[in-house]
Amino acid sequence: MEASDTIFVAFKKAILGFLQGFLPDWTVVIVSILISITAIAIFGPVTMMYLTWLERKVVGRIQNRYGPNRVGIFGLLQPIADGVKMLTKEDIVPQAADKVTHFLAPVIVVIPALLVFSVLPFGKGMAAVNLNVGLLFFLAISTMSTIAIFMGSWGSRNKFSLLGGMRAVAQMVSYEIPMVMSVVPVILVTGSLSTVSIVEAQLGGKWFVFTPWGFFAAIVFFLCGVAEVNRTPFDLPEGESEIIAGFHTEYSGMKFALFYMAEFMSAFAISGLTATLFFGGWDGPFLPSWVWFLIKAYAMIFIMIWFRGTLPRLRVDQLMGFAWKLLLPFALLNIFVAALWQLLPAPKNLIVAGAAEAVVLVVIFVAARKDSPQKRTYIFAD
Amino acid sequence: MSETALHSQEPQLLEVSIGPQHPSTHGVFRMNVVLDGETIVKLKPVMGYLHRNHEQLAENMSYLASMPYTDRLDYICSMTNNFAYATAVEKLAGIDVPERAQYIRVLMAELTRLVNHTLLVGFLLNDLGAFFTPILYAFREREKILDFFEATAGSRMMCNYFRFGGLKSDLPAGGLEQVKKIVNNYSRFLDEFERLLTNNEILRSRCQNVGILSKELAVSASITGPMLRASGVNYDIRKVDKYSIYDRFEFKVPLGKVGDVYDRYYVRILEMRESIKILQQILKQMPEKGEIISAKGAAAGKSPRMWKPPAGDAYGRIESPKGELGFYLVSDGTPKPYRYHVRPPSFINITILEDMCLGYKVADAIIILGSVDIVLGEVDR
Amino acid sequence: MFGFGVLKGMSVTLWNFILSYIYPKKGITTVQYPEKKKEVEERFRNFPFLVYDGTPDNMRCVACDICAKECPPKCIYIIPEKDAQGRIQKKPATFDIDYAICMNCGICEEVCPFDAIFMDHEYELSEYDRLSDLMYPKEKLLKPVEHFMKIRPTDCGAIEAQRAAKGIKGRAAQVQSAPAATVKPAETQQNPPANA
Amino acid sequence: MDALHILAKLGIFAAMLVTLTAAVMVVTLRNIFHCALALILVLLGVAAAYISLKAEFFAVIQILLYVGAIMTLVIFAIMLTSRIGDKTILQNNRQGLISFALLGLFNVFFTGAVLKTSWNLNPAAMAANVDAGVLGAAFMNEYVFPFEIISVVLIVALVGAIILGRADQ
Repeated sequence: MEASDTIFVAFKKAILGFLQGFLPDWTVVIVSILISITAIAIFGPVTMMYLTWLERKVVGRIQNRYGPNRVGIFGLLQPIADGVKMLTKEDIVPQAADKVTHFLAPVIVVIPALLVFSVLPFGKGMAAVNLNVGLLFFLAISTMSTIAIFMGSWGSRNKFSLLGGMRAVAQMVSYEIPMVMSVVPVILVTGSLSTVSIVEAQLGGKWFVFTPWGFFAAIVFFLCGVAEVNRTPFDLPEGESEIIAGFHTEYSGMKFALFYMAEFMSAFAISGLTATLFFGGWDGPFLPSWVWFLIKAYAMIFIMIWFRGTLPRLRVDQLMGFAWKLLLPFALLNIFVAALWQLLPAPKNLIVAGAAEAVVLVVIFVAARKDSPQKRTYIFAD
Repeated sequence: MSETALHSQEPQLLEVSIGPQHPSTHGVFRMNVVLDGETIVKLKPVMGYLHRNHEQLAENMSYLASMPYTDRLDYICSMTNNFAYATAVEKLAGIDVPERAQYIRVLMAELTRLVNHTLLVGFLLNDLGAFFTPILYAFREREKILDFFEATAGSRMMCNYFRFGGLKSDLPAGGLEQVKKIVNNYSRFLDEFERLLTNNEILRSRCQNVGILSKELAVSASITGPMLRASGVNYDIRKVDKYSIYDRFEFKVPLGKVGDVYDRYYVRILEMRESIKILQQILKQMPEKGEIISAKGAAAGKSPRMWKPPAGDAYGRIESPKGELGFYLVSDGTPKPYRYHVRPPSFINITILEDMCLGYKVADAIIILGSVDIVLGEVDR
Repeated sequence: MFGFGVLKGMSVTLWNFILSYIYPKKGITTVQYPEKKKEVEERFRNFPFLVYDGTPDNMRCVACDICAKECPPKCIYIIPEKDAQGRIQKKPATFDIDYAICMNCGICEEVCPFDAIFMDHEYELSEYDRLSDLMYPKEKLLKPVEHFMKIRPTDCGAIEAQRAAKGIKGRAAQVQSAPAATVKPAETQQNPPANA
Repeated sequence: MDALHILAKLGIFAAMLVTLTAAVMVVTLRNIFHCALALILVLLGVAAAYISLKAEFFAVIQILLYVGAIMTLVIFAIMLTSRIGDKTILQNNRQGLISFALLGLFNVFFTGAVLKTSWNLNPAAMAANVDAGVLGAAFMNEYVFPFEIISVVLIVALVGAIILGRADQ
């Protein structure tokens, strides 16, 4: 088990050892950085391609049909076919568009999506960079995609993308705060911002999701993550049925593929982070560590795709109301419960935290009852 | 950044044209919308992109020749279009319809109502953003009914099955068993559909109190069909006219209270359950044997070009799934109708789209249009 | 309360997802088209075809032009054959149906007094050029009675029984039994053939 | 190892160069939206400077607050002022000469002050106390009073914003 667990780390050490022989040592440091970068640069787009495939398969199966199965055995070559199609598609730039912003937007939208992978602990000792502010780094970089999306919508000078852009910025800004607030209990308990130490705090099955505050913090964080990534039921910025394709209406060919890639890579990153923060990252009994991380991340992705196959879309003001009136107060109250949990000794804290959490839930439900939709009655005349 | 920030002193009004090239306008239909931020200030529906000159064509052809064209009016429920046209011509020429043909006609009309309402709910959820799942469940059930239509009439959607005074042909050999199977597990499908949709909080919050249509406006704008009944007006032509043999079946007419998008959605689900009740009664009461077309009807069908109905005019109407579908025919004794006019429920229901959409958001306008249930073939004729 | 309706909805989709794996017959509705084809119902009507008994030249059609006149979109074009002396024969020289215009409504089949034209089941007819390729001449339209019997057994059986009862033999038998000039086949009394 | 240092130095100089050019672009570009983007680049450059001084926490806070929140609202403001986004306004005017003179004067004083003060730079001490935990503790212990005042000021600003926003409901 030990060997397979750190197979990649050993592989990297082997390369470095081999290079040690005839390269000056400062180049070896650069090579080791380069190896991690190439690993991420390959892992990112490949996950994106096979996430599109997985999404079409799962949504297909939800809708009683097969999903792509013509290209390759189970349609496994479909993402490659899509990639080639995207490359060969004509890249139309609207005549009235602001050329610079229109061109820069897809480029800048991919950078945060890739940067964010550097902080995720894929396995034991396999986090590309062990920043001691890793979690904050993740949250900060993911806000940059807001600006890129807005550049895309502003640059293409199209009314629908303008609407999409406005919605995207409003949504991202208002879901950033509950997301950060829902992460605070995790930092409070582990005492450090680094994702690697967060995972170490959960080793041995003591995952945060089993604690009363952790379960609800995970839900809030996941919902905010789905909103951050613009996926159903929060996919207003590209509401197909309302504003055609929102901010990427005027993009075609490879530029559209970049937007698409950024969306899927950040979806994987958010699921990876949820797994790290609440589901114990790469901690798991038998399988090697990185396999556990992938299982958990793909479980989260399955839930996101499941959302996409079922739920309709929220309206703009309901979206805001949901974030400000429900998620944010809930996350704040959750911090107190986590503090309570952290303060008391082991057996008592579960009971007290559980009770506190129940009180919090009741308070939130009662407060939200007013504007939550009521049941309807119908009369049967003849 | 709440909505109010967008109302700067001189509101920056955005003129947007939604459609005809738009993913959710149910065909080629355009809405010129003036937006203040996301709220709708003015909305002008633009139609006519699918105008095929149906009425002028019908005035240059024999009566039977325009029967296949009525399939293409509201291409989702072709059987009810034939039914309305056949009723109108029978009223014009005084042709009677035998017993078994009446039963099969009502059977086909109620099956088309199921198809239309299931599709409507599916398309409404599509506009709401549910990524094709409800619509594909709706298609899965619709296929079974369309297979039955293909077995009896010969084509899935363009049935051309009704003739003046009866039907083109009788049910095929295994026809009744196929209908029994469809009717028996349709209510199970409806329960699954309701479990997926009705109490869904997102659907509820998106559809409740959106696009409210008051009773007075509905009546004054001569709205008919489920839209009218969702606003609480008890007007169903099957009960008012008691045409064909609808008086032999006992079924209820569901009425809404508020008249918003949610009521229009749920009234249609309840109507589907009533249709299933009617279908079950038909299966019990239908006579085994019986001629399929009356003597006068057969004579009319022998050589349609020569058949001359007596001069005069007639207005035949039925309760199609979208509302009151009527055909007004004026005959001057020649084989070609002198005047042929269709009263399309979709066209009349869409006229008040602006009154329902004012003050709501762009996303609401799309689902209000979806809840009105228009089919452009019928709107533009 | 809040959230439970959504969860109930999601349980439906999850059930469909699992159903499609454990019980594909009910869970999957797709028919893999090119490999497996969904067999059409017996009364399915696609574009019309002309019927002949035995050899293609003794086709049932007598060029009476009723179907051409009755056809709503007017997609049938018939020119009757002329013999040496220029007299009209009871056979079409050219019989074109423009499949691009035909909407397979089946009216020609109903009004044809000579049971000569019926609706086919063939639906894979895509062509490259809409104008010339879809204009089917007589040769491409002619199909034997056996084909009609194969695709629509009950209808064909009923019609054959009717024809046998009325003693209408195929054209071949008619030609030998009566002089070619003025053949009065039994079935045309009720309406005189109003050929152009 | 010094090769690595040279490379690091080169990287820092490049980052600073980009920041400076972006700063100049902020004031010289014609399209105001492009100026906002250049400003974002400047702020990212400042974050790069923090990183080069091994203060990762500040760099991340800089990105999270400035680039993520403040610049987004600046862009929102640009977009909402009617029709300003796509107009290209000429940035320069005739007072170029006088401003250069004043600028020169200010620079003389500024570089003089910088050179005179003795910065007691010993990297060991600096790297030690920049960890987030230490900062948190400092907020809660020595500097708890200013911390509370700032939070009161922020609350007042928040309430003010809501009242202003709701004013024309």
